[in-house]
Amino acid sequence: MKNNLILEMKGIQKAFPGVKVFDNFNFDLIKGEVHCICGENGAGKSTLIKMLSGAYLPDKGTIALDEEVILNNTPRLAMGKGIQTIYQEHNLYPLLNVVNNLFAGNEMTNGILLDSKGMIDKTLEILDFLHSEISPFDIVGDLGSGAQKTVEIARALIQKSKILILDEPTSSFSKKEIDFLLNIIKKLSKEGLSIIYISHHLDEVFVIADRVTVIRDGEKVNTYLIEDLDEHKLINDMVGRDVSSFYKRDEAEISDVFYKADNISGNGVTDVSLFVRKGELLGISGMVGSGRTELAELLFGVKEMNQGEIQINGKEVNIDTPLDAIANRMCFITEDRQSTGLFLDHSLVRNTVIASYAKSTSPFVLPSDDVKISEKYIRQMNVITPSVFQKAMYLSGGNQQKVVLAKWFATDCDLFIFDEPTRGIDVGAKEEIYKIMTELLRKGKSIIMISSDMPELIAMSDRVLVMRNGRIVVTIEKSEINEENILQHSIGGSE
Amino acid sequence: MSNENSEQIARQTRNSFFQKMIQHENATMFFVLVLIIVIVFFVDFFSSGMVLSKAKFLSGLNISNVMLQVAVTGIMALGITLVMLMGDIDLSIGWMMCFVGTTSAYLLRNFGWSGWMIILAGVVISVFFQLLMGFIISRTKLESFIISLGFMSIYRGFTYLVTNGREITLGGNFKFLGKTSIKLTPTFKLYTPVLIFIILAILLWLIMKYTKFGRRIYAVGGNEKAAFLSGINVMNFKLMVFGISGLFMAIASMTQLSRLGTGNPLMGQGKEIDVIAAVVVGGTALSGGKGNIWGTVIGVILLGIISNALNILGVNPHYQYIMKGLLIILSVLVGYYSSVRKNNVKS
Amino acid sequence: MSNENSEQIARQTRNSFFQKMIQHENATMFFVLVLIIVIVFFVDFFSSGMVLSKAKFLSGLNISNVMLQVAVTGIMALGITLVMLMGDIDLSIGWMMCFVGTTSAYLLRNFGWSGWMIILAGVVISVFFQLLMGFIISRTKLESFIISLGFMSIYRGFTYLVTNGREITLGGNFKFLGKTSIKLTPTFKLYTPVLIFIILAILLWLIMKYTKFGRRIYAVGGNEKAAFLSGINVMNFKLMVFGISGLFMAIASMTQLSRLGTGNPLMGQGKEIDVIAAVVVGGTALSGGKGNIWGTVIGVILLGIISNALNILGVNPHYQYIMKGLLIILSVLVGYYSSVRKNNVKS
Amino acid sequence: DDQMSGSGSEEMKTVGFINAGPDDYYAQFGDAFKAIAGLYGMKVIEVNSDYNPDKELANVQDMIAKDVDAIAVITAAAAGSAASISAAQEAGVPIFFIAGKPELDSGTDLTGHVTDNFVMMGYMVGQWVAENYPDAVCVNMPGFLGQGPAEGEIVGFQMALTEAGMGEATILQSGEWQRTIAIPVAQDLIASGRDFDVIFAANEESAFGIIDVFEELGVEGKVVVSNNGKDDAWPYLIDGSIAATVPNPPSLNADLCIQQMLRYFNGEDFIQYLQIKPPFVLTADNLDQAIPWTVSDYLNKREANEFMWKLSDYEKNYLENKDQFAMFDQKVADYLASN
Ligand SMILES: Nc1ncnc2c1ncn2[C@@H]1O[C@H](COP(=O)(O)OP(=O)(O)OP(=O)(O)O)[C@@H](O)[C@H]1O
Ligand SMILES: Nc1ncnc2c1ncn2[C@@H]1O[C@H](COP(=O)(O)OP(=O)(O)OP(=O)(O)O)[C@@H](O)[C@H]1O
Ligand SMILES: [Mg+2]
Ligand SMILES: [Mg+2]
Repeated sequence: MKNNLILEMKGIQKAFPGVKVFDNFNFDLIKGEVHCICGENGAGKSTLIKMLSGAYLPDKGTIALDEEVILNNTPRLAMGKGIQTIYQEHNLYPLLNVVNNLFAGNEMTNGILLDSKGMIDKTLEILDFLHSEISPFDIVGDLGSGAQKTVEIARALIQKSKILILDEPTSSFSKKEIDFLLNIIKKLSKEGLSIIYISHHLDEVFVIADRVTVIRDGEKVNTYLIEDLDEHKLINDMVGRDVSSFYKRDEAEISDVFYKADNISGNGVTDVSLFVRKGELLGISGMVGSGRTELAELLFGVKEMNQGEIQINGKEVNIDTPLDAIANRMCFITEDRQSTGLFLDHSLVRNTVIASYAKSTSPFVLPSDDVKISEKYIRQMNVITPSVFQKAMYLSGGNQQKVVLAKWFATDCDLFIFDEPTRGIDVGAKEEIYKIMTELLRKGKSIIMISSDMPELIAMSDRVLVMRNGRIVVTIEKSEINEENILQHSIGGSE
Repeated sequence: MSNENSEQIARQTRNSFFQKMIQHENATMFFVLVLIIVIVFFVDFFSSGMVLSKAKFLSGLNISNVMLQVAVTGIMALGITLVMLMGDIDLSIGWMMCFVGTTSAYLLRNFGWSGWMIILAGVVISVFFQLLMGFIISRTKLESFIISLGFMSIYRGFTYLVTNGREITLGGNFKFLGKTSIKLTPTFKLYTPVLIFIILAILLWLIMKYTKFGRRIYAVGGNEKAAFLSGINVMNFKLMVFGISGLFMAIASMTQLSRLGTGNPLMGQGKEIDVIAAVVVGGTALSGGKGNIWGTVIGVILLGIISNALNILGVNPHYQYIMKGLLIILSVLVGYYSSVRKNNVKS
Repeated sequence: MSNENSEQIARQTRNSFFQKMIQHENATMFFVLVLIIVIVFFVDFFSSGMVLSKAKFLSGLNISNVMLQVAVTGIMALGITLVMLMGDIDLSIGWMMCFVGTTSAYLLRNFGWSGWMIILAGVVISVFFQLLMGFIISRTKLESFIISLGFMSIYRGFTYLVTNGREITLGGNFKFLGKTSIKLTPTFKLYTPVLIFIILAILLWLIMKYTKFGRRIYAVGGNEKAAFLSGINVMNFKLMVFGISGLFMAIASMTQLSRLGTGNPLMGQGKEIDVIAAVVVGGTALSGGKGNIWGTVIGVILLGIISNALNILGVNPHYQYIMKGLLIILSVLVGYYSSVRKNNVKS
Repeated sequence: DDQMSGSGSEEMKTVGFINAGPDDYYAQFGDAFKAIAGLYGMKVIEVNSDYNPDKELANVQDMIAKDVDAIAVITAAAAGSAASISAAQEAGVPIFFIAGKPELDSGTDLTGHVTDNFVMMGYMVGQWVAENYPDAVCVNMPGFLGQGPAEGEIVGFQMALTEAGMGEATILQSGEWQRTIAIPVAQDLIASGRDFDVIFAANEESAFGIIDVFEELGVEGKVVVSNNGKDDAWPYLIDGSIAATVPNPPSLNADLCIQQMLRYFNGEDFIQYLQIKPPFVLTADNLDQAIPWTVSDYLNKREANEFMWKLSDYEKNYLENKDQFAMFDQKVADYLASN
C-alpha cells in the first residue's frame, strides 16, 4: 500500500488570524485514484489543496510527494513537481486572450524566442479535446463564467502532470458539460493521473470517486472507499445531521402576475417574453452559453435593452439601470460572486448592507444598525466567519456565496433574480437556502432562478423556461418538469 | 455549530476599547507619528544641551506653527481622500488653487468684491470645474490621471491669463479666513485655518460614518461593477464626489489666499504631490476602496512634522531632502511590517 | 465544430493588412496623431500666408528637432512602460536623471573618466538604485507611488550633494551620445539620441512580442495573484523589471548629459510627469496589464508635437498651457470615443 | 544671415524670446521685452522653459525651425546653453543671452550678451551687512536650489561675510523664490529659536513671506536683506522691513538686449559681453535711483530720461569697470576653489 502513495500529508496544522483551520490533519493520495474531498462550506477543503499547490504554506506538518518531502512549497515548485491545480475561484488574466492565459508562466519557446504557433496549435488541440467553442483569441474577460472555467481546465490539462487538483470545477457548468468533464477525469485517472476532486454535487462524487475523504471543521471524519459509502452516510458525516439530498419544497400560493417582459431583445438575447407571478418560482434552464445570464442582465437593467417592454404589477416601467430595478423592488444575485457580487476587501458588514441603502430615501445610516442587520443575515445564512468584521476575501467560497445572498435578502425585495444561487454551497446549507426561498414565496414574493443544478431546478421551480442561443425555446409547466424534458429542449434537435 | 458561530460573532463585537484601538486600521500610522515625535523631541532635547526650555520642537509656538502649516494641505487632502477612495486621482488641484485663488483676488482687487462674495465666487468656480472634470471622468472611465493632468495645464494657463504672471495683492483685505487666531496659551495659538481643517475633518468623518454617501464611496472604490449592481448610480456618484472635492478645494484656496494676503500665481503649485503623498501615507490605496479620514489627517501631520522637524533641527537643506525621503519610506515600511504581523498571509 | 473553429482562426489570420491596421489597439491614437499633424500643418500653412516655404512645421529641420526633443523622454518612457504595465509607477525618474547625470559629470570632470567609463558608472548607479527600490516595492507590496516619491526626494538630496547646486560642465567632452548626427538631407538630420530611441523601441517591441519576459509582464500586471499561482516568481520578476527600467534610465540620463554638455542639477526635474503622461496617452493603464510599446512611442511623439507645434505657431505661452491641456484631454477623448464605437458596452 | 542684412531694418523683425520660468521676475521680464521690442517695431514670440534646461534647448530649436530673425534667451541653466548656442550658430540664427552667463563649446560664440552678476549681487548685500552689522549672525534663505542665480547669490553673500571675518551664514531650506514656500521655512526658523540678526532672502517674494511671518509672530529687531529691488518692495524699504536690496531690473535687461539686437540688425558694433554696471545697494536713502520693473512706469521714466538706459552708456560704464569685473570673477573663482 505504502509505495502506492503518490502524496502524503502528515500532521498538517494551519491557522489564519482568528481561524484555526487544521490542527493535526493527515491525508494521502494513491497513484491513479480519484480522491474526492467532501465537507461543509468552510471545512477547509480549499485551504488543504492550496497547501498542496503552494499557494499557502502549512504552519506545521509535512507534505511528501513520491516519499520526498516538499519544503517551502510555492506554486512554481508544485507545478515543477507535476501538481496542477484548478482553484475554486477564477485565476485568470481578464485582459489577455485564451492562448496567453493558458501559457502564462509556462510559455513554449524555441530557444529564447516564443513559439507562438506552437502555443496556438496546442490551444486549439486542447480546446478541441474539451469540445469547446472558445476561440484561442477570445479575450478571457469577455467570456462567461462557464467558459472561463473551461479555460482554467484547459490550462491545467495542457501541462504534463502527476497530480491534478480540481476545486469545484463544475459549479458553473450545466449537466452536459459536467458529464463531459467527469468522463475526461475518469479517462485521465485510468491513464495513471492521480486526481483530487472537490465538489458539493454528491452525485458527481459517486460517479467518479475511488475514495472519499470527509472533512468537518478541519478534522478528518473518515476516508472511505467509495464502495463502503452511500449518500446518506456521506451527508451525515459532512453535516453531522440528516439532510435529504432531494429537497421537497412546500407549496406557496400563486397569485397575480408581478413582472412581465414582452418581446425584449438586446445583449445577445432575442425576442424574449416571460412573466412571473407572486408566490411563483420561475426556473430558467439551458446550456452554458445559452444566454441565461444575459437575459437576467437585461431584466435588471445592467445592459441596454434594444426593444421590448417591461411591466410590473401591470404598469409599464422603465428599467435602465440596476438602481431603477431596485427601486422597483427587484434584486439580482449574479453568478460571479467575486467580480460582480462582493467587495472582497471590505468587511461582511459593508457587504451585506450596501444594497439595502437603496430602499430608503434618508441619507443617514447608523453604523450600529448596519452591524445588527449584518449579524442578523450572516447568522441566518450560517456564514462561517470569526466575525462580521472579517473581510469577505478571507471567507471560503461557499461562505462568500452566502454573503451575496445575505446582501440581497437584507433588501427585502419583491422579485429575486438568482443566477446560480447555490454555486459552491454545501448540501446542508442549500437546504437552509431553499427554506428561505420557500418562505419568500409564501410571503408572495417572486423568484426567477437560473440554475444549472438540475435537481435544484426540478425541486424548486413552478415553471421552467429553457433557453437556447439567446431565445426561449419552451415553457415547461410544473407537471412536466423532469430532467429528460429539460435536457432535450436545452440541447435541441441538432444532437 | 451555528450557535458557536453566532456566539463567536457576538464576542468579537464586545471587544474592549483598548483592543479596538490597537486593531484600528489607523493604529500603526498613528504609532509611527508618535514615534517620530518622540524621536525628534529627544534629538532636539539633546542637541539643545538638554535644556528643556531650549528644545523648541514641542514648544507651543512650534506646535501652532506646524498645525498652521498643514492646515491648507490638510483641507485639500480631505477632499482628495474622497476622490482617491473612489479609485480616482486628481493632479489638477495645485494649479486649480492658483487659478481660483488669483481669480478671487482679481475680483476683490478690480471689482471691490467683498470677502464673502469672493468666497462664493471661489466655490462656484471650483465646483464648476471639478464637476466638469468629474463629468468627463465618470462618463468615459478614462484614466483620471491623464484627464486631471490636462486640466492642470488648463488651470495653469488660466492663472497666467488672470495674473499675467504677477501677484494680485489684496491690499490688507480679506484677512478673516487666514490670519485670525485664538490665543489659547501665551505661545499656543489656534489659527482659523487650523480650526477650519479640524471642523472639516470631523464633519467629513461623521459623513463617512453616518451617511449612505460615506458608505457608498467605499463600495464604488472597492468594486465598481458590484456597486453598480447594488443600485448605486456610479456615474452620478462620481460626479458628485468630484463636486464635493471642488468644495474642499475652494475652501482651501480661499484660506490660502487669505493667509498669503495676495493672489500669488504660484500659490498652489506642486501642492498636488504633497497632498496625494499625505493621503497615501495615511493609508488610502490609490486603487480605491481603502482608507479613511483620520488616516489622512495622520498622514498630513506626519509629512508636515517631518519637514518642520528637519528645519527645527537645522539640518542642511541638501540633507533635508535625503532625510525626508528616507523618513517617508521608513514610515510606510514600519506601517507595513506592523500590519504584516497582525495578519500574516502569504499572497 | 472544431473544423469551423479552426476555419475561423484561419480567417482571422488571413485578415487583410488594412483591416488589421484599423483594428489594432494603437490605431486610434495613431489616427489622432496624424490628425493633429495635418491640422497643425494647415494652420501653419495658412498663417504663413500660404507660402509653403514659410510653413515650418513639416520642414526637415523641424522634424529632426521634434524627434530630438522627444528622444530622451522617449527612452525613459520605454522603461516606464514596463513598470506601468506591471501596475506600478515610478515618480523618482526625473530626479534620478539629475542624480545619475550629475554624478557622471562629476566623475568625468574630477577624475577624468572617459565617456565609456561614465556610461558604465551611470548604468551601475541607476540599476543599483532601481533594484533597491524594486526590492522594497516587490517585497512589501507597498504603493510604488509613495516609495518612489521617497526615492525622488533622496535623489534630489544626492544631486545637491554631488553638485553643491552648481552645474558641472563636461568641458566639451562626451559628445558622441547626444551631439552627433547623420545628415540625411540638407535639413533633415538623424541625431544619435533619436537613433538610440528608435533602436531601443524596436528592441523592446521584439522582446515584448517574442520572449517569455514580454508575455509575463502582462500576466503580472493583469492579475498578480494569478501570476503567482501560475508559478511566476512575481517578486523577482518585479525586481527584474525595475532593474531593466534602471537600465533605460541610465541610457536616457547619459544621452541627456551628452546632449546638454553639462551636469545640470535640474537636468531631469519634472520629467516624470512628461514621461508618465506620454505613457498614459499611449494607452497604458495605470492599473497595469494593458498597453504596448508602440502606444508609448505614439504618446511620446504626440505630446512632443503638441509642445513643438504651439511654439512653431507662435502661440502665447499663457495660451499654450491651455491649448496643451485641451489637446491632451481631446486626444484621449477621441481615443475613447472611437474605441467605444468599436465595442459598445454599457458598463 | 546674408539675406537678412540685405533686407535691413525696413522689414519687421521677428524675435524669439525664451523666458526662463514662470515667476514674477520673469513675467515682468517678458512684459518689458515685448513692450520695448514693440517700440522698435519688432515682433516677439515668447516661449517659456519652466526652469528646465531640456525645455530651454527645445525652445531654442523650435525658434530656429520657426526661422526667426534673432533669438533672445534668459537662461536658468547657463552652462547647459552651449548646446542651444551651437544649434543656433549652426542654423545661422543670431542668439542673444540675458542674465545668465553661458558657457560655450569651442568654435561657437554668442551674438550678444547682457547680464547682471548674481554672485556680485549676493556679495554686495553681504558687504552691506558686514558694514552695517559687523557682529551680526546671518542666515540665508536661498532660491530654487540648483538654479544658477540661486547658487550664485549663496556664494556671493558668504564670500562677503568671510572677507569681513564674519561667521558662516546658515543656509536654510530653500524658499524656491516664492512667498508660499518661504512662509513655513520662516515659521520654522522662528520656532526653532535659532539665534540670528540678519536674514538674507534670495529675492523679495521670499522676503515678503518672511516679513509676513515676523509680523504674525511679533518678531522684531531682525534685519531682512534681499535681492531684486522691484517696485513692490519699495514701500518695504521705506518702512524698513527690508533694510537693503540689490536691484536687477528685468526691464533694463530687456531694454539693453533689444538695443544690442538693433545694433546687430543695423550692422553696427556693440560689446558682445556686456556686464551691467556694478550693481549698487538700494536702501530707503537712495530709492530715487531705483529703476522700475513695471513696464509702464519704466517706459515713462525712460522717456523722461530719469535713469540711464542707453546701451552706449552701459557700454562705456562697462569698459571703465572692466578690470574690476575681471578681478571679481577671479576672486570668485579663488573662493570657490578654496571651498
Ligand atoms: N486567507 C484567509 N484568511 C483568513 N481565513 C481564511 C483564509 N482562507 C480561508 N480562511 C478560513 O479558513 C476556513 C476554511 O476555508 P476553506 O476555503 O478551506 O473552506 P472550504 O472547505 O473550501 O469551503 P467551501 O466549500 O465554502 O469552499 C474558513 O473558515 C475560512 O474562513
Ligand atoms: N464553451 C463556450 N465556447 C464558446 N463561447 C462560450 C462558451 N461558453 C460560454 N461562451 C460565451 O460566453 C458567454 C457567457 O457564457 P456563460 O458561461 O456565462 O453562459 P450564459 O450565457 O451566461 O448562460 P448560462 O447562464 O447558461 O451559463 C456566452 O454568451 C458565449 O458567448
Ligand atoms: Mg473552497
Ligand atoms: Mg451564466
